[in-house]
Order: sequence, then structure tokens, then C-alpha cells
Amino acid sequence: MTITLTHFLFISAALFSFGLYAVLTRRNAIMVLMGIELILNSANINFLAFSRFGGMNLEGQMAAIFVIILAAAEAAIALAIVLNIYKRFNTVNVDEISYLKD
Amino acid sequence: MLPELTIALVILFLPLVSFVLLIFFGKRFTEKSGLIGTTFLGIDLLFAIYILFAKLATDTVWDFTFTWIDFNTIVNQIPLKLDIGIMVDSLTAVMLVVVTLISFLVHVFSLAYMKDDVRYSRYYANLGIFTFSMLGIVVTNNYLLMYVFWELVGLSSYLLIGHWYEKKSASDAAKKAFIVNRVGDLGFFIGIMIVWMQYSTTTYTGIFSAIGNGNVPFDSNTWLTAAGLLIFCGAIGKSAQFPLHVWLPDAMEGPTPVSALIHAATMVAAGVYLVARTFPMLTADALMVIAYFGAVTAFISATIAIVQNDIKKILAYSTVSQLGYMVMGLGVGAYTAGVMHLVTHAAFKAGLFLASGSVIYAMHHALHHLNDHHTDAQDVRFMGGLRTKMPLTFWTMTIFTLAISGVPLTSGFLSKDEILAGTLAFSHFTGHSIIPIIGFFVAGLTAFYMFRMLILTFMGEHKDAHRIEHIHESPRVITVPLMVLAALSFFVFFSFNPINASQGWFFHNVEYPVISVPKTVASTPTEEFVEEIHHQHTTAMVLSVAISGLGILLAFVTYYWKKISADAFERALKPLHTFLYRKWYFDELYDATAVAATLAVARILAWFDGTVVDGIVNGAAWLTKIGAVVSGKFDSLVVDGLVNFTAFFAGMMGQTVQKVQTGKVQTYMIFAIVGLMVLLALYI
Amino acid sequence: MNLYEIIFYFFAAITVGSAAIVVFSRNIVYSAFALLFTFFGVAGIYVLLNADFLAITQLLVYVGGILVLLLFGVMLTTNTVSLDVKPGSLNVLPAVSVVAVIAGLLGGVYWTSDWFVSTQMGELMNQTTSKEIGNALITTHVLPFEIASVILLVAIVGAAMMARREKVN
Amino acid sequence: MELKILNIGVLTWLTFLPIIGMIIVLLLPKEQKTAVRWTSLVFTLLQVVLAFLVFIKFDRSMAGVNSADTMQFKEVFDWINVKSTGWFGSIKIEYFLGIDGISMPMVFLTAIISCIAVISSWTIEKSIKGYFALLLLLDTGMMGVFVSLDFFLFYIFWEVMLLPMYFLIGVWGGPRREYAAIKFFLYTLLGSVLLLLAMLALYFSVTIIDPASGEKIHTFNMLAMMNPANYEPGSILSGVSTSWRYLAYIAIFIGFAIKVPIFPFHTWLPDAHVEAPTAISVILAGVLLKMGTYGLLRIGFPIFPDAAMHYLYPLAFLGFINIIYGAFCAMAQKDFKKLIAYSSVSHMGIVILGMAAMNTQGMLGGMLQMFNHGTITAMLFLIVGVIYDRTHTRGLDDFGGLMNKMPKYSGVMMIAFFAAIGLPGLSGFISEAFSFLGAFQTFRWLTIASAFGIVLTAGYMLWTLQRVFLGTLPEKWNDLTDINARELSMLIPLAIIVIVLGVYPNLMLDVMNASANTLVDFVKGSAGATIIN
Amino acid sequence: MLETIINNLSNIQAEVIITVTLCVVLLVHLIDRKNTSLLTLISAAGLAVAMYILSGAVGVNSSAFSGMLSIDPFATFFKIVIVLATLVVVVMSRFSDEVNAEKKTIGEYYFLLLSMCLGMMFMVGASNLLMMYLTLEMSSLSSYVASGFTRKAKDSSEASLKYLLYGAFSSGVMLYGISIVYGLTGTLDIVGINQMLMQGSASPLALIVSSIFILVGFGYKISAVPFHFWTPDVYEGAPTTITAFLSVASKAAGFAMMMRAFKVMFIDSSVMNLPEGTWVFIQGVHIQNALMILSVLTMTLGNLVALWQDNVKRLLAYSSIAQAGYMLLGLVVLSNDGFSAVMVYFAVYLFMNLGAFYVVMLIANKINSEHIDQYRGLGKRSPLLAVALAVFLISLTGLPPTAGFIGKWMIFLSLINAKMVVVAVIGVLNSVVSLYYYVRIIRNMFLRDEQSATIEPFKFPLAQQVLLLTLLIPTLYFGLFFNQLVEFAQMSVQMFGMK
Repeated sequence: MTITLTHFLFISAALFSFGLYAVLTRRNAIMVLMGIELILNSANINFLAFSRFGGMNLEGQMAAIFVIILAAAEAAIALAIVLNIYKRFNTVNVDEISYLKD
Repeated sequence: MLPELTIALVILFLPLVSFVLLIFFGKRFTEKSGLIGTTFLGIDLLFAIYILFAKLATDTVWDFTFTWIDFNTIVNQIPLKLDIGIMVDSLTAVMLVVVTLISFLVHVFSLAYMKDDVRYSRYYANLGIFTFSMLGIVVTNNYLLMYVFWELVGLSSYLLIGHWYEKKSASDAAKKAFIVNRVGDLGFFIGIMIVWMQYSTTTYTGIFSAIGNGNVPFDSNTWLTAAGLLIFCGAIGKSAQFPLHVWLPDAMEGPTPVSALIHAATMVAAGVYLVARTFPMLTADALMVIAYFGAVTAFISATIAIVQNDIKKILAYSTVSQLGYMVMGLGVGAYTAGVMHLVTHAAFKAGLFLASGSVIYAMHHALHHLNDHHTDAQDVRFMGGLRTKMPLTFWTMTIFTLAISGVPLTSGFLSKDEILAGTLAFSHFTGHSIIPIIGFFVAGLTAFYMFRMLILTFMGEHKDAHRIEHIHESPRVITVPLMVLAALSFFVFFSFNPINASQGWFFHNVEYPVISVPKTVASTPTEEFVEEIHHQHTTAMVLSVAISGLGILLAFVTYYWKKISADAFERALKPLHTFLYRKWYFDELYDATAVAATLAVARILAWFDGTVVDGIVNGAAWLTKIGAVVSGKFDSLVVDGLVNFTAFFAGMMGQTVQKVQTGKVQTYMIFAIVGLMVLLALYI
Repeated sequence: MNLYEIIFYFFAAITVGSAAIVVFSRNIVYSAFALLFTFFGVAGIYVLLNADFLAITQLLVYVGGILVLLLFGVMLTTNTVSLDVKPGSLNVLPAVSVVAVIAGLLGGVYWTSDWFVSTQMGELMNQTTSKEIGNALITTHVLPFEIASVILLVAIVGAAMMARREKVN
Repeated sequence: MELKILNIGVLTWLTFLPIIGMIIVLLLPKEQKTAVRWTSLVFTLLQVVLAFLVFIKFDRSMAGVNSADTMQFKEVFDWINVKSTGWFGSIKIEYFLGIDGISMPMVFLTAIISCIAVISSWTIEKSIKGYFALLLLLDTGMMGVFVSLDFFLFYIFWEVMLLPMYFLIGVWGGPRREYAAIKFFLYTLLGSVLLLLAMLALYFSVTIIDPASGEKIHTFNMLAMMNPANYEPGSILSGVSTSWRYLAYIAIFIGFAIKVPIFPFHTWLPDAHVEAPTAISVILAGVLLKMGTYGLLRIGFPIFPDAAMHYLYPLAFLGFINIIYGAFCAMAQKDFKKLIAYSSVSHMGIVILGMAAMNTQGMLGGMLQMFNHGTITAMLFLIVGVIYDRTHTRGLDDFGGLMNKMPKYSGVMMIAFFAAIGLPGLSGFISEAFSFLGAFQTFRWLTIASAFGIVLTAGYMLWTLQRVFLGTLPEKWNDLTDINARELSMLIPLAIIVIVLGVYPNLMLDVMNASANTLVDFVKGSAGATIIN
Repeated sequence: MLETIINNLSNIQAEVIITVTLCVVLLVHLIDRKNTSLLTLISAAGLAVAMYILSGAVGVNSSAFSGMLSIDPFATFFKIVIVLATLVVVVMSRFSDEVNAEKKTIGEYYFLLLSMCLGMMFMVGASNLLMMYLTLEMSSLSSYVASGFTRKAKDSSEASLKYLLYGAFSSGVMLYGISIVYGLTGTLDIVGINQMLMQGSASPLALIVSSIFILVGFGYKISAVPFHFWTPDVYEGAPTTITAFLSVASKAAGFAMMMRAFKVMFIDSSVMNLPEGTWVFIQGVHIQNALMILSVLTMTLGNLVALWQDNVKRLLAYSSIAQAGYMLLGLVVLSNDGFSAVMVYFAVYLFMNLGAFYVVMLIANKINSEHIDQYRGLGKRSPLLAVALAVFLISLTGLPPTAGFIGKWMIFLSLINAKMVVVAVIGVLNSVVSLYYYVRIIRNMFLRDEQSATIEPFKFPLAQQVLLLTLLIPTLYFGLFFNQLVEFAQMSVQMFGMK
């Protein structure tokens, strides 16, 4: 048996699920961010796999590049925000930062 | 328009003018207002008399009809008009005189009687509006207009009964009178609706001719009967027939002259007049029912009258009884007799009231002079022996009493035994012999209680020797009307034959109308009936004289010679006495049933409205319960009502949904994912 | 079981395994470092997918940039006394169920559905993609490229603004 | 009939005079209280004058109802005209005013009542500018409803009334004003949104040939909606007696029923009446309630003749319930104003019954009753207002013997009360009698049952009269003053109308007659026709 | 090569102008830290120019950057809305105390505002999933920061964090969906995707999953239930100006993108026999009823929860959720008149919602509270303000004669036209419910007198009143004369590549 598209897809599915889990459960904001990074990566794997097995059309790869760029930008801003939060609340635990609610 | 009709209109509107004058400028000419009203009525009377003679001279019926409202053509129907107008035939002419005459005399009488009343001018104004509307009833030629004036009469009676409205009893009586009459009028109105719907006209002639052509409501004679009876309902109300008679005795709360005018002579007679007008469209069944109503009324009220002590109450019940008599007369088919009794009764009953008024006037002054405020100036038990002190009043009163008891040579005798003859004839044709029996029995009762009253009031010794000193004959303005009426209570004015009126001008002019109902359901043909009356006449005469003589005798035996102790009887028949004294408990009955029910329903519905309807629409009930719990946020914006229910419901929803807004971003995400999965579930 | 497959499973193992550590580790620093391996593994998988340029970018940007940022974040936001910052995780149960469903779903999707596949591989199969990517960036994808630059500018300015220290006075 | 002033149609004047007044009032400085009052008075008076002019010039022979040619004082302009884009017919909304026998009396009534409302508001002190501005705005809204023949326009005016009413009750009302105000607001809004949907459904079902462009367009023109030929085959409301049409009719009906108010949608009324200041109660009872019935006559019946005929009996039955139910509820009230509020529920029931009769007498009776009830209830509320101003209580049991203390007042009161009882010679009788006469021909037993209402009415009215005016005066009211000139000036005109119409109803009837006949004819006819095919 | 780029650029002059402006703002602020008014001026000027250019571009219907971006009336309409909104917000910010308190970073503030605007302008034109993702992220990133602009304030910071996490998460999911779509079709260009899908080879399960995943992203942007949870918290926490901007512009952009994506990607152009101006979704992605459910949920939940809010900003947040629900109805209809209705709605929504927030901001400046009880007696203290707010709220309720009514009216018009009566009924009933809480504010302003005795009337500089009127007048004007507006909307419905 050889490595098919599906193999890669399953990896991405796994990553996505892990990422989702992290996002949903971990209290530490930074962990949540990590989870989001995982999700993005899983998406990227999809793009590349599809582009590879879809006859090597570059569109997927281009998409992946921009995703990476965005991930970087997002990480920067996220970090800034988290730091700011830490300044204000002296914690980065998402669940403790819940003053705005009904 | 014919000159006579113009005059009729003048007669109609003069009292209105006096009303308008007095209502607006009454304040201006305070004590003159009485005179003004009286003069107007005087002129009115003259015109009326003129009309009467003019009418007697000719047989033509003066009729004038014009279109009041034109509905233009209606969908697939003939052009619909609402015609109204006035008409003067013999009946009208007679009634015109009766009304104006009594009214005039009452005006005069009141000059003295009401002299120092707080609302003197208002009183005369109201007399004016009453006379106007009463005349209206008489002259109109269609049911709609009659209904209009019918109601106006009700209004003026309301105003006059409630003239001393500071007294709760007075305002109660007024209210009662109006509402009870409304009940009757309801039937009247429904009758009119049937007629209007069927014939799209309300003029008598139009309707009767239509019926004559065999056109009956909803093609069923039953409905024709129903229509007749429904219209008769109006009479039941106005003429205080059983079971709606309860208002009339209370109406005595009004000033005595008013009682004389409205509640003895004219307005209450309007019902009889109505029946007379409707006569041509009454089927045999209808007439039968009417006859029984009349008989029952006559009987019940006569029995009540026996035991009453208030002089006006006695007269009131005698009035009811006499009205029952008239209705019975019409019911059995003795048309002219009934109408004639209406006229004669008007005279002597008005007289009786005015006379009693005179007595009360005297008593009142005496009591006032002694400033005795406990003794009831109207209670016969405190009177007696007034004969010497006020002879005029006494003699006139005697004449009236004789007349009402149907003693020969009086007008009452003539009309009464015509009616009795009629009842006999009726029983001969239909076999309903109970009617004449009641008739004669009541005749006896009448004689009895009337003389009881007379004796207790005028004869024997006065109960309070001290008081008798201060009782004087009333002034002329009071006695003159009495004398006039007394004169009119003699037979000559109605027929020169003292024992049989059927040759008199009255019978000659006010003849039976043409019955227009289909033969199948019609009552006995007129000529047969008249024939039979002639046969029965002598019997009736003899019987009635005998019976009333008996009654008079009994009265004397009991109350003058005291051979029989009335008290003993009273004690012996205590239950019966109380039963009669409490007027057969009619008021109690009605209060307990109709009134109570109405008010109860009203309260229940009001509660229902406040709670349940609001509740169903609003869920207010919910709110009050649960609203309290959440009222923290549930401020007054979230009102009860639809608002509350929805808002409450919405609020609950809102709150539950709100719960998920925990402020924890990851919870949000979970919800988002769940939502996503739900959406997917829609498709997978 | 040729070399390709071996490498694949190797990288796959690294990726998934370290990802698992990232997610489940109680210690945030461990997670951070585990993340490094994940990125590395992903890069490897990129290579297997003939995306050499992407693999490099992945290493540069993620490992070199993002990860460092995250580590900074960890350092700056944890009082150095105990590295173990409240690791706790909340609403595990719902999360687990949800994630399970999603994972199953994706699995199902990937297993069943047939994708846009073309067997004829372009000449790109056996040469670097950087040239084409470069071309694309200034021809077809020039607009995204520009936008990306603006985004980066926004990111820089925004981050600077957010994170700048206000004077204490 | 045409009547232009400064080349602007008289109906426009009628409708927008108050707006001008409002603007002036708003521009006046806050201190100028009297100026504010007088401006409002002047403008409403002008309105009355114009209304009277229209009344005079009104051509009695022209029917209107469903034919634009016999509509009078017409004004038609394009208001909104969105050019059609291929996939979407052009939206064309006309500024279409016109009156016929149905609306004429209402226009007249509105003018009078508004004017009287202004007079009776003379004593308002609290932020008077706002008050009169809103009052005038309300006036425009009401007038607009009665003159507009374009459904969209109608709806706009219909809704424009809500807000002023909300504020007038909510700011100047009694203790529970907030509650009453919002309740009124929500009820009526609920009704009008249903109306909106029905309106849209109609819009898409009706197409006419646009005279300008010659292409088929949808329209909001009510008159076009009345013509079955204009209904696009296959459209939602096309066909006859379809369930869609019934639904639409019911939606419309509820919309109007809430305004009337018809049981069980009436519960907003007592609260609103009790809390509202006198002038507003007068407007509410005098004009607003009529909009419901007017709406049925103008829209419900002629646009949905089939549904109208189909639901005739239920309608009559609701009328019956209103009559009896309202009367009973009134009987149980302790609060003078509430009692009158319920009495208007009862009296509006008569209107419904008369309309449901679907024959000339009934229709005329109903329409006349609309006008008469407007005047009579206005009087009653004013009467309550007078006594309330003096004593600040409305409890029926707190009074008695006012007849002696305030003779003039009592005189007017008598007229109002007996008119309400339906005493002949006063306007109430004619309309009630005709309503019943008409209804009797269609619903025999129902009408007989309803007729008991007149006994009940007499009952509670006289009882009230006795409790308040007869008997002896309580000590505390010894220093009551009789009605003053201002109050007379608003009561007398109404009293005159009541009496005149009582004696010579033709004054109003011949205005309505042609329209009523045509309406009945049209509804029956087209319903019949539609039932055939 | 070069000239293609040049004439491509000529298509996006407006965007270029904005870009230039934002750089200039940044630089100016670096040079002169004091002069804040200059920044306002520059940004306003830039936006004005952009506006001018856009007005020139009306009616252009073409595509640029090799199909990445379509320059069509649809896009232009929304661009105008967005630029207008930005313009208003820029001026608003001038008057906002909480913004001007942050002297140091005021430059960044305008920079962020403009960058948001820029991102959104690209969003509405994006016709390539990659572009969509990019631009969405662009506007999001700047809004994360912007909502945390007053970073000293706790609530603001919290808002930014929540916004960030939630946004990143949703866009991540969306991206994943995009990747799957890419897998199914082998392209990211929406037209191409549509062609591929029309071949019907795509497996339905994957298709539906991916489209729902993408929907998550859109739903987050337009804050549709159940992806709305961030909205109240962020709206409450963020500076009022930003809240206002998000509630209008970002919603508009989201809608535009969503409408374009769904219409272009999923339209089934093979189905003929449809009434003109309507269409259907391709077999397998008939997400129409999904959208319907979303819209009903959104408006209902928004209204119901809004009943309970005592913080006016939060209340308006929920109301804006409800409004999104109404707009979604217009989308559900799947017809041009539905779309044009949505566009009209946005046009009027722009004025009324910005107006409402503006008044809230002005009041907050004075009494620095947004609690509903603080609004008591406002009718006395500042009639103009109170009346204006009342009008805006009534317009939001959708009562004539305000513009809001026209918006709702158009929506229901399209619904009834599509015979979707039930949904329409739900809609109108919702608007009745919504009356409660809008009127609640009005009641506090007019019917309730202030408990504290200190009733000194508020004074507002002329400039602020002018802005108020510029928002107020259209709200009333369009209520009665919406001719041009509707025509413009109907004209602008057409998208590039669509018939």
C-alpha cells in the first residue's frame, strides 16, 4: 500500500481536532493561541496535500504562504493583547477574564 | 297641509314652546312660570276642543305623511323611505282633549300645590315636555314616531317622578320607572323591527293595508301574533300591566298632581291607546293573551289595593287595576268600551288623585303647623272626619268614588258595564268564562276598597282632635279643577242614555276599526260581537250594579258601622294580609332575581374582564405570580397584558438564553461549535 | 514499505505525537517546546508534498518567529517562581464530546468523499516550486501579496501600540 | 368636486394644517404659554372651517367607495416611483387623497374633536409646548388616515398616530400612565404589523396598467385592490374565497379590531382611557376608535368582499358580545371614566352589528353611529374631565347631588347621558335604531339578543346619573363651582350637533347614503359574483 | 505586465487613497504628537476623496487582479456605505472623550480605523476565497486592536482579548472549510468553484461540511446566532466609536462578502424556469433553510435578550444582533429584491445605528455612564439629544415615517413576494417585541423624571449638533422619500459574472 491523499488528510484532521481541543479547554490564553496555530497548520496541510494530489496546482501553496504570513501577524497582535491583559488583570487565564457578561 | 292638521301641530308644539321658555328663562320669571305654562295649556285646550268638534262634524280622517329619511334605492329592493306624519281621527281627537284638559287642570292645581317648591319653574317645564310628548303619541300616524314620543314620555316621567331627587326613594323610583319601561319598550322596538322589516313602513295605514292584502311577517301568522304581542309589550310597560306593574306604585314618589296627570290619566293610558291603535293587526290569540294579561293585572292589583294604607298607594293600585280593566276590555274585543273607559277613567281618576292631593295638602299644612314630622300625611289611618272640614273635596271625592265603583248615572258605570258585557260576550264565543268572573269580582273589590278609602278618610272621627283644628279646605285653584272633573264624571257627557252608552256620540264616532288580520286567525267578527254585547248588556248591567253595591255595603259595614272588625280579619288571615300588603312580593322577587342577577353578571364579567380576558390575552395572572420572582429586572415597562405575557414569556426565554452569555469566551466557542454541528445535523 | 512511507510515518508520528503533548501537557513550557516539534513535523510533511519552499517558510516563520513569540509570551506572563501556571483546563467533558464528533465527522468526510484529483503530475513534480511561487506573487497573487504587506504593517503598529509601556506618573 | 386653496387641494390643507401649527408651536419660546395655546386653537379652528367648507361643497349624489371617478376632492400625485428594473416591477406609490360618504363624516368629526381637544387642554401646564405639538401631530395622523386612498399612505398615517399618543398618555397621563401608554402602543403596533403583511400581500397580488409607462405594475391603490379583475392570476391573494384571502382578511380584521376595540382585544381601552388626560380620552374615544370600523368599511369589506360575506355572522356575533359584555362591565365599574370607556366598547358593538347587517339601514346606522358615538362619548369624557378638574376624583360613590350645585353642567350632562342611552330626539337613537333595524333583517335572533343592550345601557347610565347627580351633595363638595365659559364652549357645540342630528339626521345621512348603498351593493354583488365563478 | 498592474490599480484608486491616508496619518502623528485635530482632518479628507472616487465608480462592472477582486456595483454600494460609516465615525471620534483621552496613541487609533475600513473595502469586492480570508483577517486584526484601544480600561482590554480569541478561532474554522472546498474543486476562485460544482462530481457530505465551516466565519463577522456570543461583550467593552463602527461597517462588509460568496459559489445557473431575479442553490448545498433558521434565531434571540439589558451599549449590541437577523431574511429570499432590500436596510441602518451610538457617546461624555437609569429626565436636560435618540430608536424599531420602516418594509416586501409568509409573520412579531426595549429608553428619557434634583441642561457645541443633524435628517428623509435610495440599491444588485 502506498501513501495516499487520505493519509495526509487524516493527519490534518488529527491536528485540527487537537487544536480545537486546546482552544476549547486550556485556560491559559497562550495555550489557546497555540491551539489556533495548530488549526491553521492543519488547514495548511490540507491545502498542500490537495494542491499536490490535485495535479500540483500552485493555488494551494499560495494560500498556504498567506496563511503562514497571517499566522505570524496574528501571533504578534495576540501576544500584544495578551501582555496587555496580563498588565490589567495580572493573569492570562481566559476563564478569569469574564467581567463582561450578562 | 290641512288647516286642522296645522292646528293639531300647533297643539302639539305649544307645550314644547312652554318647556323651552321655562327651561331657559325659568330663572328669570320665577313664580310667573306657573302662569305661563298654564296659559299655554289653556290655549292648547281650546284648540283641542275645536279640533274635537271639527272632527265630530266629519268622518274624514285627516292624515299627513312626509318622508323623513330617504334611503334611495337599495340593493335589489324597492326604493326605501322612512315616512312619518301626523293623523287626526276621532280617537286622536278625543285623546287630544283628554290630555290637554287633564294637563291644563293639573297645571292650575299645581299653581297652589307646588307654590313654594324649590324647582317651581323646572316643574312646569317638565310638565310642558311631558304634555308635548304625550300629545305626540296621540297625533302621530306611525309606530316609529310613536316610539320616539313613547321614550320621551318615559323621560319626562323620569324627570317628574324624580322631581324631588334629593330623596333617595324618589330617584330610585324614577330610575325604576325608566328601566322597567325600557324592558317593555324593548319588546315594542322588536315589534317595530319586525314590522319595518316586513313592510318597510311603520305607518298604521300602510301596515294594516299590507296585512289586509294577506302579507304577514315571515309568511307565518304566528309571527303576526308575535309582532302584535311584542308591540303590546310596550303597553305592558307603560300601562303598568302585570308583570311590569311594579314601577307605578313607586312612581307615587312624584308630586301628587304629577301622579294625577301622568300616572293616572294620560301616560299610563298610552299603553291602552297603543293597543287600541294596534287593534286591527291583533290576531285572536294575541287578543286572548292580552285579555288575560289585563284580567290578571286587574285582579292582582285590586287585591293589593284592599290592604294599602297610603292613600296614594291605594289609588295607584286602583289605577293599575283599572288599566287592567281597559286592557282586558280591548283584549276581549270590546274596543270602544275599552277606549271609553280610558276616557272616563282619565277624568275621575285624575279627580281622585287631585282630591287626595287636596287632602294631603291640608294634612300636610296641619302637620306642618304642629311641626309634627313623624306622622305620614298620606296615611289614611291618621285621617278621618275630614268631611266637615273640607266639604268640597269630600263631595267631589265621593262622586269620583261612585264613578269608579260603577254606580249608575256616572260615566264609570257606562264604560265599565260595556266592558263587562264584552267579557260575557267573549266568554260566550270562546268559552273562557274565567275572564268575566274576574271582571265582576274586581268590580266588587273596586267598590269595596274605594269606599274603604273614602270612609277612612272623610267619615268617622278624626284620629287627632288637636290636628283637626288646623285642617282647612284647600284654596280655589285646587277645588275648581276638582269640580270640573266631578262634573265630567257624570254620564251626560258621554251619552244621554244613563244606562247604555252604545247610542252616545262616543260610540258613534269612535267605532270599531276594520280588522285586517287574515280571517283564519282573526277574532270574532265585529258585528257578531257587537250583537252579542247587546244581548249580554242587561245581564252585565244588573250583575255589576249588584256586585258593586255589595262591595259598597261591605265597606260601610266594616269601616263605618264597624259591624265587622277589619283587625279581626287581619289577624285571622295574617299570612294572606301580609302577602297582599307586601304586594304579592313582586319587588322582592324582582330584586332577588332580575336585578340581583344582572348586577351579579355585571360583577362577574367585570372581574372576568379584569382578570381572565386580560389573562388570556395578557397572562396578567401569570405575571402577578411569577412576575414577583423576576421583578428585579421586570420593571414597569413590562406591563401586564399581552405585553406582560409575551414579555414575561419572552423574558423567561431571554433570561435562559442570557444564561449562556457567561463571559467565558471558550464557552462561547463550544456553543458555536455545537451550533455548527446542529446545522450539519440538518443535512446529514 | 519504501523509504517514502517510512519518512511519512516518521513525520506523521512526530507531528501528531508532539501535538498531543502540546495539548495535554500540564506544563505550558513543555507544550511550547512540543509545539516546536509539531511545526517541525509539519514542515517535513510539506516536504513530502513537494512543497519545499513552504517547508522552509514554515521553519523560518513558525519556528523562528511565532514560536519565539509564544515563548516570550509564556515567559512574560508567568511569575518565574513556579513554571507551572494553573494548567487546569475547563469544560473538558463537552469539549471532548464535541471534538470527538468533529473528528469523526472529518474522518468520515475524508474517508468517503472523492476529491479533485488529477493523476497527470505537472513538471513541478521533480523541481523546486519557489520559481513559480515567485512568479505568482507578482502576477496573479500580487493583490494578496500587497494586502499581506499592509496586514503586517497593521500587525506591527497594532502590536506596538498594545504592548507599549505607558509612563507611570 | 374640486376645491383648491393656493392651488393646493383642500384635503392636503386639512391634513397638514396641524403640522404647520406644530412647527409654529415648536418655534415659539417656552414662556409664551398662551401664544402656544392660541396657535394650536387657531389652526384647529381653521381645520374645522375647512372641514365645514368641504361638508357644504360635498356632492351628496356621488358614491365613491370603489370608483375613483366619484371620489371627491381628489388629489393624485406620484409620491414614490421606482423605475422598474427587469427583475422587479417598479414600486409606484401615489399620494392619493379623496373622500366619499364613508370618510366625509369622519373628517368632519376629526376636525371638531381635535379643536375641542385643544380647548379642553387649556389647563395643561406641564411642558405645554411638547403637549400641543404632539396633539397637532396626532391630529394630522388621524386626518390623514381618513383622507388617504393609497394603502401605503394610509399605513404611514396610521402609524404616525402611535407615537404622539404614546407620549400624550405617557407623559401627561394619570398615575399608571406608563403602563397604559405602553399597553396601548404595543396592542396597536401588534395590530398594525398584521395589517402591514396583508398590505404587502395585496400589493403583490394586484397589478394595474401604469398610465404613464403603459406597463403592468403593482399598486397600493385601494380602489384598484377592490377590483377583482386586477388580481394577477396565481398571485397569493388571487382567486375567490381562498384560504389565503381569508387569512389576509383576518389579519386585517385583527389589525382594525384592536383599534375598535372588539372583544377580546379591548383590554387596552379602559386603561388607556382612565390614565389619559381628558383631551386625549376625548380623542381616543371620539376618533381613534372609529378608525377601526372605518378601516373595515374602507378596506376590509370592499377589498375582501368574499371573506367579508363569509365572516359576516362571526362579525355580527362579536358585535353582539361587545354590546352586552361592554354594558355589563360598565355596570360594575366604580370609576366614572372607566365606566364610560366600557360604554364605548358597548356602543362600538352597535356599529359592528350595523355594519355586519350588510344592508342599507344597518350600514347607515353603523356609519352614523360612528359619528354620533364620537360626539356623545366626547361629551361624556369632557363631563368627567370637568368634574375631575374640580375634585380630582372619579369615584362614582364620591359624588351626589351635583344637580343642585352645578345646574348648567347638569343640563349638558342630561343631554349627553340620554343621548348615550339612545333617547329619541337625540342623535344616538337614530343610529342605534337603524343599526338594529338593519341587523334584524340579517340576524333575527342575534339582534333581538343584542337589543337587550339598550335596557342595560339605560340601567348603568341612569344608575350613574343617580349616584353622581341626584341625591344630596356631600359636605366636602360644598364649594364646587359650576361649569365655566371655556368648558361650555366645548360642550355646547357637541350638544347642538347631538340634538340637531337627533331631530334631522338627514344632515349626515344624505352625505353617507349614496356611499352606503354602493358599498353594500358592491360587497354583496361582487361577493355574489365571485361565488358564482 | 506593468500596464496590467497599472490599470488594475486604476480600479482600486479608492483603496489606494485610503492606504496612502493611513500611512500619512501614521507619519504625521510620529512627527507632531500634539496636533490631534490634524489627524482627524487628514483621515476625513482621505475618506472624502475616496468617497468622491467611489461616486465616480458607480456602475462600473469589471474584475481586477486576475479575478481576485471584482469591481462591480454591488461592491461599490457597500464600499460607499463603509466609507460613509468610517467618515462619520472619524468625526464622532473627534468628539469622543474616551478616545481623545489616549493622547499618545491617537494616531494609531485613526490608523486602525482606516485600516479596518480598507480591509472591509477589499472584503466586499473579494471574489476569491483566499482573498476573502485575507481581507477578513485584515479587518479583524485591526478591530481586535481597536476594540482594545483604551487599553487602560479593563473592559476594553477584555473585549479585545475575547474578540481576538473568538475571531481567530472562527476564522480558523472558516479557513479549514475553505481548504476542504479547495480540495473538492481544486480552485479558490469562487466562479471557478461554481463551475466545478455545477459538474456535480463533488461529494455532498464534504461540500456541506465545508460550506457550514465557512458559514461559521461569516456568521462570526455578521454576529449571527449562534456565532454572535462575542458581540455583546465586545460592543460593551470597546470604545463607543469602535462599537458603532463595528456594528455598521464590519457587519456590512461581512454581509457583502457572505452574499457574494453564497450567490456566486452556490448558484445553480442550470435551473431556468424561475421568476426573473431569483435563483436557487445547487443541489447538495441547499443551505437556504439553514440560513432561514439562523435568521429567525438571530432576530428572536437578539430581541429577547435585549429586553433584559440595562446598559444601553449592550442593549444596542443585542439590538444590532436582531437587526442582523432581519437582514439575513433578505438574504434567505435568494432573489435580487431580497438583496436590494438588504442593501437598502444597510443604507438606512448606517444612519440610525450610528446616530444612536453617537447620542449614547455624547451622553456618556457628560454623565460618563451608559446605564439606562442614568437616562432619566434627559428629555428635559437636552431635548435635542433626547428627541434625536428617540427618532433613531423608533427607526430601529421600524415605525413610519422613519427610514428604518423602509428598510424593514423592503425586507418584508421581498419575503411576501417569495410567499415566505410564516417567516414574515415571525419577523413582524419580532419587531413588536423589539418595541419594548427601545421604548424603554424613550420612556426613561421622557416619562421618568430624574431622581437627582440637579437638572442642569446639557450644552453641546455646534459641531456636535451638526453631526447629529446630518444623521437625523436622512433618517427622517428616507422614511418618506426613498425613491432614489431604492433605485440605487436595485441598480447595485448586480455582481460581476452574474446575469
